[in-house]
Amino acid sequence: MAIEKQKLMLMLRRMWLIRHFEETVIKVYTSGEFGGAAHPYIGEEAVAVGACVALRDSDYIAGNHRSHGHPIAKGGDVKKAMAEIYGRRDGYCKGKGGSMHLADFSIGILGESGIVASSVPVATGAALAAKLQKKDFVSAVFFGDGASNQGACHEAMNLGSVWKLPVIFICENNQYAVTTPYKSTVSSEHIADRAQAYNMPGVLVDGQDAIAMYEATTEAVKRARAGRGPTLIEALTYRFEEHSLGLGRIRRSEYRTAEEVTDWRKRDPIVIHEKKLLETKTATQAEIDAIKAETGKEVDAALEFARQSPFPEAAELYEDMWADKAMPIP
Amino acid sequence: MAIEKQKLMLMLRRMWLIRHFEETVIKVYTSGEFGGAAHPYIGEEAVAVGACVALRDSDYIAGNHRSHGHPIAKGGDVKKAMAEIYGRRDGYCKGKGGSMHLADFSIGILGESGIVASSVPVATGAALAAKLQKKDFVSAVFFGDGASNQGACHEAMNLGSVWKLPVIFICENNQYAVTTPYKSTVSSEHIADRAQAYNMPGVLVDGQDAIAMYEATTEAVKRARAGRGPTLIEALTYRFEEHSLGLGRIRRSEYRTAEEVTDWRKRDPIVIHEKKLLETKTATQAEIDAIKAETGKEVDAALEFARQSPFPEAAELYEDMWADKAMPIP
Amino acid sequence: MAQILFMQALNQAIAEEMRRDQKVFLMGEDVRASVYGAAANLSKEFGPDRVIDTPLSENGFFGAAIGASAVGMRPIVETLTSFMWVGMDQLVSQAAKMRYMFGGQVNLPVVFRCVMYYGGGSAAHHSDRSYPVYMNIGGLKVAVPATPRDAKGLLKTAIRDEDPVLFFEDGTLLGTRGDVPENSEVPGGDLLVPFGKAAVHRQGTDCTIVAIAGALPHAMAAAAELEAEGVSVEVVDPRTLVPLDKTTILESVAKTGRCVVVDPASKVCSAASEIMSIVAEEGFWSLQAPMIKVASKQVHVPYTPVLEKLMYPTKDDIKAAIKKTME
Amino acid sequence: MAQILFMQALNQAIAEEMRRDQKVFLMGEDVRASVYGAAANLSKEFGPDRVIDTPLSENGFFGAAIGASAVGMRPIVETLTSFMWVGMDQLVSQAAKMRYMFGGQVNLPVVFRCVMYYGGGSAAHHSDRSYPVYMNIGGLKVAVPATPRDAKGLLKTAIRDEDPVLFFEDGTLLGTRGDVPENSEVPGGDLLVPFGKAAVHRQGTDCTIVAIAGALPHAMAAAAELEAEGVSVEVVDPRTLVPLDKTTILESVAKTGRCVVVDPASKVCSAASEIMSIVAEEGFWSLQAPMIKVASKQVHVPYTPVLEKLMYPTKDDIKAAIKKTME
Ligand SMILES: Cc1ncc(C[n+]2csc(CCOP(=O)(O)OP(=O)(O)O)c2C)c(N)n1
Ligand SMILES: Cc1ncc(C[n+]2csc(CCOP(=O)(O)OP(=O)(O)O)c2C)c(N)n1
Ligand SMILES: [Mg+2]
Ligand SMILES: [Mg+2]
Repeated sequence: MAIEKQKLMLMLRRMWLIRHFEETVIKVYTSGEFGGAAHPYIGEEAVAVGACVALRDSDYIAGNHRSHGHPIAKGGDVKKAMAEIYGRRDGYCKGKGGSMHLADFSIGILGESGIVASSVPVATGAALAAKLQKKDFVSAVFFGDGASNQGACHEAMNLGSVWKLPVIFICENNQYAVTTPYKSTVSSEHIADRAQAYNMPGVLVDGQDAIAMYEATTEAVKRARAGRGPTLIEALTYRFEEHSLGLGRIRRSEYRTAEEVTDWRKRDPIVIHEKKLLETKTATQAEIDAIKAETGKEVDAALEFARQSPFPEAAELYEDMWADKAMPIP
Repeated sequence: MAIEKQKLMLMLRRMWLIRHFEETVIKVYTSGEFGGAAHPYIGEEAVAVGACVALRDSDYIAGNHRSHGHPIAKGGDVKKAMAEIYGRRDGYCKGKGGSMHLADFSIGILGESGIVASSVPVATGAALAAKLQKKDFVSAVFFGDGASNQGACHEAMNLGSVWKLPVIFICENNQYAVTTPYKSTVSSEHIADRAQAYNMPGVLVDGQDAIAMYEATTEAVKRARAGRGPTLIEALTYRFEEHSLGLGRIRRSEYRTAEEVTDWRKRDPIVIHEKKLLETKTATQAEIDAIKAETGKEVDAALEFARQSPFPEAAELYEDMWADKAMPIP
Repeated sequence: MAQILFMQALNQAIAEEMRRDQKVFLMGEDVRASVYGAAANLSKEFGPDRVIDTPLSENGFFGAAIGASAVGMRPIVETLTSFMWVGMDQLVSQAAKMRYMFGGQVNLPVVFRCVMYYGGGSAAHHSDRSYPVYMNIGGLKVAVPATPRDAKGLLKTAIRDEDPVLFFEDGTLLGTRGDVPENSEVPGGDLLVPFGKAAVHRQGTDCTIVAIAGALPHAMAAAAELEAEGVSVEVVDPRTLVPLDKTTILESVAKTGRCVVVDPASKVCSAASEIMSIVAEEGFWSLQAPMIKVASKQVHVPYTPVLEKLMYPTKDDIKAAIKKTME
Repeated sequence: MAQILFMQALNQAIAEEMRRDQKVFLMGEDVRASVYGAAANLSKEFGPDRVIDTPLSENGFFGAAIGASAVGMRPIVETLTSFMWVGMDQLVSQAAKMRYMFGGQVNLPVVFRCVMYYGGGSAAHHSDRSYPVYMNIGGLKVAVPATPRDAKGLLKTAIRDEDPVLFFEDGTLLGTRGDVPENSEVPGGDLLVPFGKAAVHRQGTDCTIVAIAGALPHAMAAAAELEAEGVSVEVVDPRTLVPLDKTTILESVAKTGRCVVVDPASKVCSAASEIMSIVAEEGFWSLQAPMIKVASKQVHVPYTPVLEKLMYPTKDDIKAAIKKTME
């Protein structure tokens, strides 16, 4: 598949945006500027980016608790994302959602969900709407290897298949759910194998390779838009960081070896993508450096924006519960 | 597999018990002796009977809303079952459970469950106990084609497999969930195909053939007792009657054709089994007739017993909520 | 004005709204065949794309309805109250929370029609009356119509609402008959009953009964009999529990000084508990006697009719409670 | 007597009961690594057969625990309160209902340890305080310990109980420290705190505070400050909500004539609502002023600390409420 340069560069840009964003979050988190949980996406950038670059703005995505990568990959605004994590009024959710609940309905980001697998049926419902409205948008949903064991996944995949919905199930198999290896919780060899149970294609993809993700997703999108139903994509990937910021206890538990982490770090998705760009002479080192630098500045600006943004006023506690403005809050 | 005569005759006996029982329930239901729902098992007798005769008394079963066949197949007492449906104090649950909630913990019947698929995790838990207690009992659970779409099934099958539990999943595919054909709700060709997704054997069995069910279950039991984990058995069967007594509305909806019903009725599991007994000269017509007559009398006696049994006293409303007798009922 | 069944009122509301707005559709188990009744003839009129039979996957298809509502559709989901436990995560984590947690970015115009069968020997797994649970959660509107007129008018309102609505259909009322005006007889040409406005079905001066859903006919019967005994009872039907019209309740208690709350739900943390806590806090000085809660017994629903009939509030329970407050 | 953390008290209770009874085992997500803390060192001591990591399948493994308990095991399940929605059907349809619906044939000695994280920026999906929901359902005992001593003693009681218990562990208390007697110091050699017996943490004559779980420290602080202002406050901690020790609450109100109920749960149909409805009905003649409910705001939990801190009952809210009742 020949991919335009513009798309290949967009992948690099968005991967760098995510990388800088996450590194910044880690840095400022450790300095105590905000609390709660935050689940870094570092190491997995190619999955969301490869997939989302294969989508249109009018397509939908939904995600999970590991939640910064998906919206940025879909073209989300890092300023609003950072401000949200800072709990500020200019954040995506006016400070009400925080790290695990970024959303931007204006560009099809239906929202990240903290309850594991809970957004999978919701994304399937967006695809149902496409079918009922006779529109050709698709809906893609990101979830983990751990999530694949939830009933919600099974039900949604079955629904998607029997109704032939334009939904793409993207399982980010980063090998662990917190400290638990997927080998001890997923009974099939590969999660992609489960696709057979729903009579849909199941595709195993190198999740460190943005282009591979792009290609697999493009296939799935074609299928979906043609009314031929869903696809399950399993992206083999790895989180380079710990499960979540602020959970020191996990770090102390020896659920994965230093070697394993080192080995996977050698397969950095950004390094892999840059190498390809250079090898195929798609881009020069200077172009690549420029993207890295620009995105770095963009994230710096986002941090500045977040820090400057005001906190919500007390009265806002009672806003946004109801569409119906007349609703009393007891 | 050579099966002892005693077992083959036991199968016939229990199938006839169920048949008489259900016919009696239909007859007395229509006369208005009790209310609520009752889901006849007629046509599907070979499934539960073939499976349960392959089990020991110390093994466990759990079932669903189509609920009279499973306990009788496991050796349950038709007197107590009938009295329960009559809402009497001598019923299995002292009248508190009724048709959908027969149970006899003394012989491993963990209970029928009205919420579709809800007993599948529970039965899996009994198998977990076997493993933890290092005992060799197995646990079998009956559920429908409709139920197979529930997340509870997915989760339980996955658990059973990753923990290598002695649990047997028996899907009674009677082609419909109420009025909805399984072809329009189950995305795989066969439900047994889903077993692959859980790395367990998936066996498609003629559910009208008690011996076939017995053999498939015996294999599964061997596997389970040997610590090699679960099996999914899909029994192809058909309910000869409507979904539930008292739902005239269903009868009026044309979800299945008269021909289809007639064709399936030609494959009556009792007729099939009797024919085999005669053909193989395992039993004489006289022996068969005797079983039919005896079981008929047993059910007549059960009906008499049920009708004679007293209703519970008002104070019993407050009993059985808590093991803890000191618990106040507010 | 026509006398129609509660069930027909539901059917009319759905059909009218589906005719009015292409975005409205119905989904649930066996809705095409209308096993439950309220969807009768809809699949004939609207076709299988707008009357959708679902697999047995409450969590999955509740979520699908929520997702569809988030991107512009207006789903009506039919289910039994007892099956909501299976789909609970989608109801709570998504329907109830999405809007707030995303800072108001999304409206979720989805209606869950939750049938409450009870009183007919359906036993513990099929007889839940769990609306109090959803009152605690927040983010879900809760309707509990008690008359055919309100069933129709509130359901039409629910379907047009931009927030998720749980619409509880009391099985003991489905076969009741009542006056429902033709649309041509009502201002605006459409029978729309507003949320958050209680109905005073009967005026009185000695005691207020707040009666929820299926408790209403019993309350009305009790009030009628007590009138003959010289006790003047006011009967208030909240009609929706979220939002709750506490003003009407407090005003009634201010007038009568006494209050009995009747709730077919289980007693503990019931809607009755909530209403009594409000009156105890905000209407305390009006009270001339203790309020009394008449609710279902705090046990599961037994199958046998001899026990089940002791479960739920009856006319006699209500009369006894009122007499006690009048002592 | 040792001063230990609430979290350590939980850990001790589990370890002691696992030592005492081979049938007791622990299961949940990442319990071997003890990501949450209360299971620290248990997998080392008891091995992977008795400390079981589960797949992410709350409905599945809740059900597995229930099934195991039905045939002779005594499982302890660790989960977060917010994940219970996913496993709700097993909690309600099986754990709560099985015994009654099967006519008392089966005991279900299973404990669900339900951690309630809130107040730390976890946002709407991770901050539920949903015990009132389970109070309505019936068939589930509900414990809400507020001190390390009660955490240990109630958890040990829960593990020995033959009924299913939901044991809510308030995240705001996990890091609090308190006196917990050594087993050798207590009669019987085992610290067992009974269910259904409230603790009166502070005697007073002017007003009763009923404080639930994490509300207790705020109530105690408010009471201490009010004492300096000449107001004598009695603080009652129900410790378990099912069963609820209404006698102690009613006796306290009979003495003080005033009552403020403080509940970290959402306000509507809260435990506070239930308690107030009981006092309103059974303690009405003791009341000299309206009761006041101090509970969480009826919105979802916002992420940003500036809003989240306005959500839950504070010492100042409690003081203000008491002053108002004293007017
Ligand atoms: C229903 C539910 N159960 C448990 C959790 C706690 N939890 C949060 S993330 C996580 C692991 C998820 O693993 P996976 O799906 O593989 O995603 P990953 O974190 O590896 O990206 C767990 C157990 C949760 N948020 N929701
Ligand atoms: C969770 C749940 N959803 C819906 C129902 C209503 N219901 C009862 S039986 C049934 C069909 C079940 O079909 P299947 O599992 O194939 O069993 P069958 O009745 O065919 O034996 C339905 C929808 C229920 N009892 N529980
Ligand atoms: Mg993972
Ligand atoms: Mg079926």
